[in-house]
Amino acid sequence: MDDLNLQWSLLAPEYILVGWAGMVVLLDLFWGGLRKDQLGYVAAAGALAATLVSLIWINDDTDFANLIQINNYTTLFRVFFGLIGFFAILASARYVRDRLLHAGEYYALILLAVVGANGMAASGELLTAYVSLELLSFSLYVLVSFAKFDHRSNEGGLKYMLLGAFSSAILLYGIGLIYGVTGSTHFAEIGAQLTGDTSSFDMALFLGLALIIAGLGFKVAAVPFHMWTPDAYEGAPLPVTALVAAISKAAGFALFLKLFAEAFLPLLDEWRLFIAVLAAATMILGNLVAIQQHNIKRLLAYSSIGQVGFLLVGIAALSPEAGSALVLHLVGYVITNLAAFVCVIIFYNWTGKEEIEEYAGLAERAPFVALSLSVALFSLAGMPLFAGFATKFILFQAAAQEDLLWLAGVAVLMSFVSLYYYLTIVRQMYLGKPEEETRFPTPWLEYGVLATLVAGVFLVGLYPQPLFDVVEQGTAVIFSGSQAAGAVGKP
Amino acid sequence: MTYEEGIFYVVAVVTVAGALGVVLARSVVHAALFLILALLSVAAVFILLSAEFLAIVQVLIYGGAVTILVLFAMMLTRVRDLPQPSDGAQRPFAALAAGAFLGISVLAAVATDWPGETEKITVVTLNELGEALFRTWAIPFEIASLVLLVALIGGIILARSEEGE
Amino acid sequence: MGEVWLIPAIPAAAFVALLLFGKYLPRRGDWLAIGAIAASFVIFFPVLIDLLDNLDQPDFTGGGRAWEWVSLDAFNIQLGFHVDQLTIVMLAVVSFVALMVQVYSVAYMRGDPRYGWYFAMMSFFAAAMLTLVLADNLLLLYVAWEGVGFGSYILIGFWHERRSAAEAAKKAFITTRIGDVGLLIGIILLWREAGTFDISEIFEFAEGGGYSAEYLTLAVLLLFAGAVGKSAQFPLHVWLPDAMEGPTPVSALIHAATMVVAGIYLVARMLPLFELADPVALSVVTAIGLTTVMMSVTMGLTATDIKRVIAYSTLNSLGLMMVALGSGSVTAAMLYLFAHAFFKALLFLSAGSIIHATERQDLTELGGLSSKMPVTSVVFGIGALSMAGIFPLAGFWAKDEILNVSGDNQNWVVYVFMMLSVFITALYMTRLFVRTFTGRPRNHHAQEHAHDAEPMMTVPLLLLAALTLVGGFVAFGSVGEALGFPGGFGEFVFLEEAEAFHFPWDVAILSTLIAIGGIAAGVYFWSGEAAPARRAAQSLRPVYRTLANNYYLDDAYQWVINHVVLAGGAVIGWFDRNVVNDTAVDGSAGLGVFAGFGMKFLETGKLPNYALAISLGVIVISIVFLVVSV
Amino acid sequence: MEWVLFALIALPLGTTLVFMLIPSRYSQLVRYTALAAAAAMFLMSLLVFIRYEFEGGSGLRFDLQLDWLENIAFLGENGITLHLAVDGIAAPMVLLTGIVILAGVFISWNIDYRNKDYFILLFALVAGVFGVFVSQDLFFLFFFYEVAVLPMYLLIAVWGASSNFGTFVRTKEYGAMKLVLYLVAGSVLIFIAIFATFTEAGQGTFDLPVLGEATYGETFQKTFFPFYMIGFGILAGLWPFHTWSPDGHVAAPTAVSMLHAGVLMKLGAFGILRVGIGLFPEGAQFWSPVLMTLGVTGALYGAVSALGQKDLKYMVGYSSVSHMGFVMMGLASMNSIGVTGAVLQMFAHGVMTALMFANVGAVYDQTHTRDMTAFGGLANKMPRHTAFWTIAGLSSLGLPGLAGFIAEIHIFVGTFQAGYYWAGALGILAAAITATYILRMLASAYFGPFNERWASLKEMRFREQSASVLLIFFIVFMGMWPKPFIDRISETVNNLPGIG
Amino acid sequence: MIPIENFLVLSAILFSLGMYGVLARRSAILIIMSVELMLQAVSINFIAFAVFLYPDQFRGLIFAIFVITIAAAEVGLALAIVLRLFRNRATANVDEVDILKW
Repeated sequence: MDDLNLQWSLLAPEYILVGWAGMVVLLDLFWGGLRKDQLGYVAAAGALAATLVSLIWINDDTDFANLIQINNYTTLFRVFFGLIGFFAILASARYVRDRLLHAGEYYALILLAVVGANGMAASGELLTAYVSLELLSFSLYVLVSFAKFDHRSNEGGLKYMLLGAFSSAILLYGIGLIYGVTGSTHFAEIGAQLTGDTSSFDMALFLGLALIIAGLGFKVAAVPFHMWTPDAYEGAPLPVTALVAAISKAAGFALFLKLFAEAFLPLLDEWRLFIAVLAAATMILGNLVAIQQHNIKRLLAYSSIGQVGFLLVGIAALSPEAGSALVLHLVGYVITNLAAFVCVIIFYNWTGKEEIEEYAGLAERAPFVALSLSVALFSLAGMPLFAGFATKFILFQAAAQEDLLWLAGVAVLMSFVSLYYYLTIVRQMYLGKPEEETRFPTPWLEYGVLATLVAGVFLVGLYPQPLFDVVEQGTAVIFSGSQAAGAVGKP
Repeated sequence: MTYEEGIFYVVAVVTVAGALGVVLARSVVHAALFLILALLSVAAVFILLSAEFLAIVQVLIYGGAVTILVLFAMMLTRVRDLPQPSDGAQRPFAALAAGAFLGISVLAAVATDWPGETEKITVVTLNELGEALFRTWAIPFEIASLVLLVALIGGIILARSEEGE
Repeated sequence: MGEVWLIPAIPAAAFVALLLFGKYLPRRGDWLAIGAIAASFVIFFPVLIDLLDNLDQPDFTGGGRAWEWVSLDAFNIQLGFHVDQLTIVMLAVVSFVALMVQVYSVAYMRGDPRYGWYFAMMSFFAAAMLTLVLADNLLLLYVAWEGVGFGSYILIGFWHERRSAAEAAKKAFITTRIGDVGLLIGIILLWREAGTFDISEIFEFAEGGGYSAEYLTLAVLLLFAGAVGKSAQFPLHVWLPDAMEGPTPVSALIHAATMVVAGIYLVARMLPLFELADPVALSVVTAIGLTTVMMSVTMGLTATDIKRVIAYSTLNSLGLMMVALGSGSVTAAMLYLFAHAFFKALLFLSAGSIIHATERQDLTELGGLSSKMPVTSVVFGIGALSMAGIFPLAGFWAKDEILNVSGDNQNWVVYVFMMLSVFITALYMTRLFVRTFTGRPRNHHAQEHAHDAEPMMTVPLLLLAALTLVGGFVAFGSVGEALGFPGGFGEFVFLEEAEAFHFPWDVAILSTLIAIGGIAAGVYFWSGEAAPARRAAQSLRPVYRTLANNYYLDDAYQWVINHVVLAGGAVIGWFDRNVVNDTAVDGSAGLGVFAGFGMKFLETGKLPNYALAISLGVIVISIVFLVVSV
Repeated sequence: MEWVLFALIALPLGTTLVFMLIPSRYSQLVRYTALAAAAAMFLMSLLVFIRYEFEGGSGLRFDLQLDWLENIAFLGENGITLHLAVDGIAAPMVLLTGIVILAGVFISWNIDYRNKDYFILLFALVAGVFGVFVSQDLFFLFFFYEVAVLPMYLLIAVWGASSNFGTFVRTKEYGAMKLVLYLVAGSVLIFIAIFATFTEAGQGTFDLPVLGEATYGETFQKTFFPFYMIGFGILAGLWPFHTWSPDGHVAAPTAVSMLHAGVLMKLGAFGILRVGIGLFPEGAQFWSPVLMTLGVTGALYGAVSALGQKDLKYMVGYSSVSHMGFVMMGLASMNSIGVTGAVLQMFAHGVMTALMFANVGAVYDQTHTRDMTAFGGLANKMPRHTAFWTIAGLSSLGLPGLAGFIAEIHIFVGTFQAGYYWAGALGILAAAITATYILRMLASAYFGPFNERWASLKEMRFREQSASVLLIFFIVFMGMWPKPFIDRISETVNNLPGIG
Repeated sequence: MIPIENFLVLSAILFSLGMYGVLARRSAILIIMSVELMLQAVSINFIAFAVFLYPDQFRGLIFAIFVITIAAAEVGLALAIVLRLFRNRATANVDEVDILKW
């Protein structure tokens, strides 16, 4: 266990984030003159800096003490999470200034959440992964209940926190069993252990696998482990909802994909069906219940559950193709979702309302926001010109390639269902009569953020090749090992 | 049956008893006390597993910090005034689920033939442990510290009362 | 003379020209239309001569010529023209009558707001009819056929402000269209086996035994359905009496020369196929024809609208022709058609001048016009007598011919009915004449200004009257040779073998006597105050009412339309909206929504339930895992 | 010349951007921009139609291939390319689209409420339509297919009209929602079938010509042809999946109805032909009796329902169902005559139904009712309008010399040749019923004594007339000289697999 | 010596009891305690595996240390949230907090 690579500089982005977090807190403490939204811009700069720094390791492939792997996969997600943090912070600035206390801590927690997410994507080992996961979760627990005096925020936080603890206990128990049967916590080693004959310790192995699926399923909100999602989303302060929707899912799937690709791929044929069924159940429930929602946050929560179902399709059809398709869809989805949430945030900043009826006539009062929201929603529904269509198409095709045509069918059917409730929002905005005719004031910063995201939606929708190239290079590395073991996908 | 086994069974019974107390006691305070019992006996189990260091950690962190914290919380939330019973409506389902899970996990524990030595314990010295902890496992260690930091911040922000409250 | 195609082309060109520039031309371009049809009439002669020169060549097509219109492997439509004896007769009739009618119209339609449009459509109608006659393949024939239908639709509904006119036009088009369904199916059936639409090729194919008997029978009967529609045979005859809503010259054109005889022409043209088909085909033709005859003559007895009576007489004639064809004699049919064209046009046009003069057309308001309109009365009389089949008018010879053939080729029942029809025809034609021209005027101020029409209208009348007088003689071989024909009509137009004109005196005398009897009876019944007629009507009230209501056929059809067709449409519409859409479509959508409604209550908001869900998930997954995988 | 197809898609999309730049208060400027763009599109489509060269059998004309996504995951060389080309089937469809959009812009002239947004959506829709017709890549065909469907929602829901028929009410929201959802539901099936096709072909590309070369198991074809048949069929108004269409028409603004019935429904039939029959000939053979049955049923059913309607738009809507039924018959005949007829019918029906809707709109704008029984003798006030109506009607009832006849005769002949005597006969009967409801409508609404209630009625506006004349020109042109169409279509059809 | 199964069974029992507690208890604080029990079970597992099966790398022990640490943090944070809840709503009973549902 000697000659470990302890080159700390590999962790520069994380150090930057942590340091920046501390700085923000201190700024908040000692520089009273600094406006709370300006504080946000400082924090955003931190996220951006970390993102840029992490670009250093493009096409690098090394590891830190066998725990943290710095390769394209990591870099991809470092950049991804960094940008998520960046946009989330920018989107929150005005909201935090007007509605929340403790701005410094708020931003610091977002930055720390990004650190946790990076850890989840980077770690090649269960302990590190678990700890990072807890770092992310803790930050989110706090952020969700950040509106101290808002009962709903409080309740959401409580449910999220307690269930989170419960599920991480389950996850740990599973990890324990896996450790028990394989004697290792490194993904690669576990994978190697499982390639052989496992019949002697199947019992513990599959119980452990089931528990791990449950634990990760909770983090990414798969049915039936999803129930915290709507409440947490609805309770949380809006920007936090956006953050949770984006980063916890993204990080969850980063880990999910890496773990299953590197460690559990040999057992693919055993667990594929379970994931497939989970995926189906998730997308069905998420989309059908979403029809019934009248609160836009809750609706987006359920729609995100539905999206998790689609993403799980990628896990079920696990193969290098499906992996890259999954990440591609993940990126597209997160961009779109952020765009949608930014619209909701802007509207909330104006009116403090979040019921769908209250969006009536938005097209009159703020055409740009209405248009962007429509774009985002149609993209979520998987309509062409927008990100959703291309990414979904490729993801589901990947599933079909793996003999999961039925699952792809369910997925398509459900994204058709989703179109219905997205259209109801569009109807409100374009057909509803606004209570007053006046235009809303223009928040340039948010509009800038929104424009960028919408541009991203169109870019992914109209020319995904570059992004797809990057993604594929990113995901290639996590399959390299198992390809050596010759256990990729089906024969 | 060897005396070690005897000790084990005693400890195990105490542990389970404590656990039962935690989940069954009508009064929250009793539950808390049972928890302490359970935690201490788990520490004993650790010793039986010849992981003394962990036993110490266990006693310090749990027996000390956690339970104190819990008791403080109970005082602050005046849970004594809470209406009894402290059990929810879905108790039977809970029993069912827990029972089922118990069955599965015990089955898994017993039916699996664990690779390697299942009878003999090899003692791990404290220095090896420290060595590994601060060298090999430095990263999780650091991240864990961040976790604690986050918990700290969260605790402060959420627990402390703002002006006007 | 290879320019046959010019004959339809010129009126067609005139139509286009009138349509585009009509309103800028002097006199709205009526001269253009008349000039065009006149040109066609002129071109007819060289074509005729050409044909006569080449009668001996079997494969002579009269300088026909063909352009490819639509072509797709087996399926191609030629713009091809073909001339033979049959065609020539039709050409003569159509172009001449059309010319007469248009000349007549100049005066009749003067001052009409849509004067130019009228002549445009007249040209179109003529062009379509001429194309129909000349077409050398069935599909072109169908095209022209539909064109004729469209022309009639526009012309009958020419005064579309009149509800009755609009309805009549609609009725005419739809009724004929129903027949056309059969026609088109028949054509396609013939094509499917033969792989061509060319009529002569189809004949060859059929003679080669290409079609099975049943198949051919079905096909020709379907063709016949088309003829039934166009030629207003029972049961599709109902449109024709109403078609009187059009301007009278239009009625003349439609009934005398063109539209209605198209059906006859079609059957005559395709008669070889009928012969080859199962004999039942021809029997059907005869039966339909005879039915039409009997219905029309009886209805003619009671109709009071002068034009309606003539319309019934047309039905009567058409029926006769069908019987002739049913008896397998093209000669008789075409001879009658030839003669009929003249005296029927004559009747209509003179009726037109009566209406023009009195602005009345109901027998109950007319009467005693002979003094005021001598010329008209005379020519009308000639026409009526010809229709009644009195020696030596054209009608006589033609009808005689038909009686002969039906006597030879049909059983006695048919023959008896034919004779009966002769009697009744004479009867109601007499009635018509008597009520219109003799006796005392029943409506004076209607007749104050009544007088013979201006020359522009009378000249055509006189010409037609002359032809009616002499037209029948073409049956004589000598006459034919004098005119340069190989012989009489029968040796010129025939199906298998030329039949020289033979004149069985018995038939002639018998029919003549019967006709005269009819006339006498008519005079007895309707002269003066027509007391006997009224008494007869009294005593036979139910019969009378049945006839007056056209055997209640229109009412029956109307009932069917209202209570079956339209009701069916409404029902289907309702079904589509309430069952297919609101139940099936919206229902399935509702299912999804409802499922969502049910599922959302899983989200109870109670944390323990959530935890329970998680645990159950864990347990289920692990159990299944352990069961399946271990 | 390759650029022209790309331009056909890029121009409308680019125009939408231009619209976005124009401040919405310059509504007149918006209109003229739209007109210019539409005219350009029309000319380009005309160019495509005329400059269609005849050498090279089934070869594609104006072939243009732009890489989009390749050498990635399961996608090989040219995995997904923006592959644009027309063949003899697509060329008339492109022309049709050009015609209808130009006419549509004329008709849309008097839209005042947010006409900028209106034109943005309209042009996005048209871009999608062009895209479908010229795409030679399965992915993009489907891509544009959805692009063409989506704008419908707002177009109908915002600019449409709700109508109350006493016994029942059809709100524009309902019509719009049903239309979009129904069509997207159809595309669900297509989606699935596409996945299956790609996997089965295993060529690593969505390029249609390549997929056409691939071999598919017979059972596979039999399994998945229905997916395409019904999926596309829904958009083609295939009975019994047609109910979105009449309600959609009733709710939609005039120009949208024109595009919708004139062009959009053709996408469905086109899809069945291009994708379904083109890829799965054996499957098509197997299912053709079903398709034939549905087609005939639709033709009769639509005609009879039209007979029962009082509302002009419902009547035209159902007549569209009926005529698309003919198209299905033609496709189901699976021989060159019938299929050619189907394509001809697509063109003919597109033009004449657009004309019908234009006329309905013209009278609705003035009278604000579409109840034919409320009119009477309108011919006196609007002679030209009446003439246009009559021509459209006569064409749809298959009067020789007008477009409808050419198409229908091909279809009937093809049907008979394929041996479906009963179907052919019923089809011809349906055509006769068409005559009935058309003439009934004309008689009750336009002829007969004038109903004084409409004394204030005026002749159609000049723009509406020019739109109608444009459409009529093509109706007559095709009716009189169908050769250019038949040559182009049959050349391609004869080279389709499984077309005997 | 004591076979490993004994420890595993013990941890299984503890874990199941913890699970029961989480599902059955109303008071948030009791739920937290139950979670702690589950985590105890986890640590027992880890340690047992480490010392019995894989003593050479004893990752289990490390894992157990982290589990305990994080568990402690968890308790702290959770209690803070409960406290906040009590301040806002004067209850710590989880089945009384259900404004967020459906």
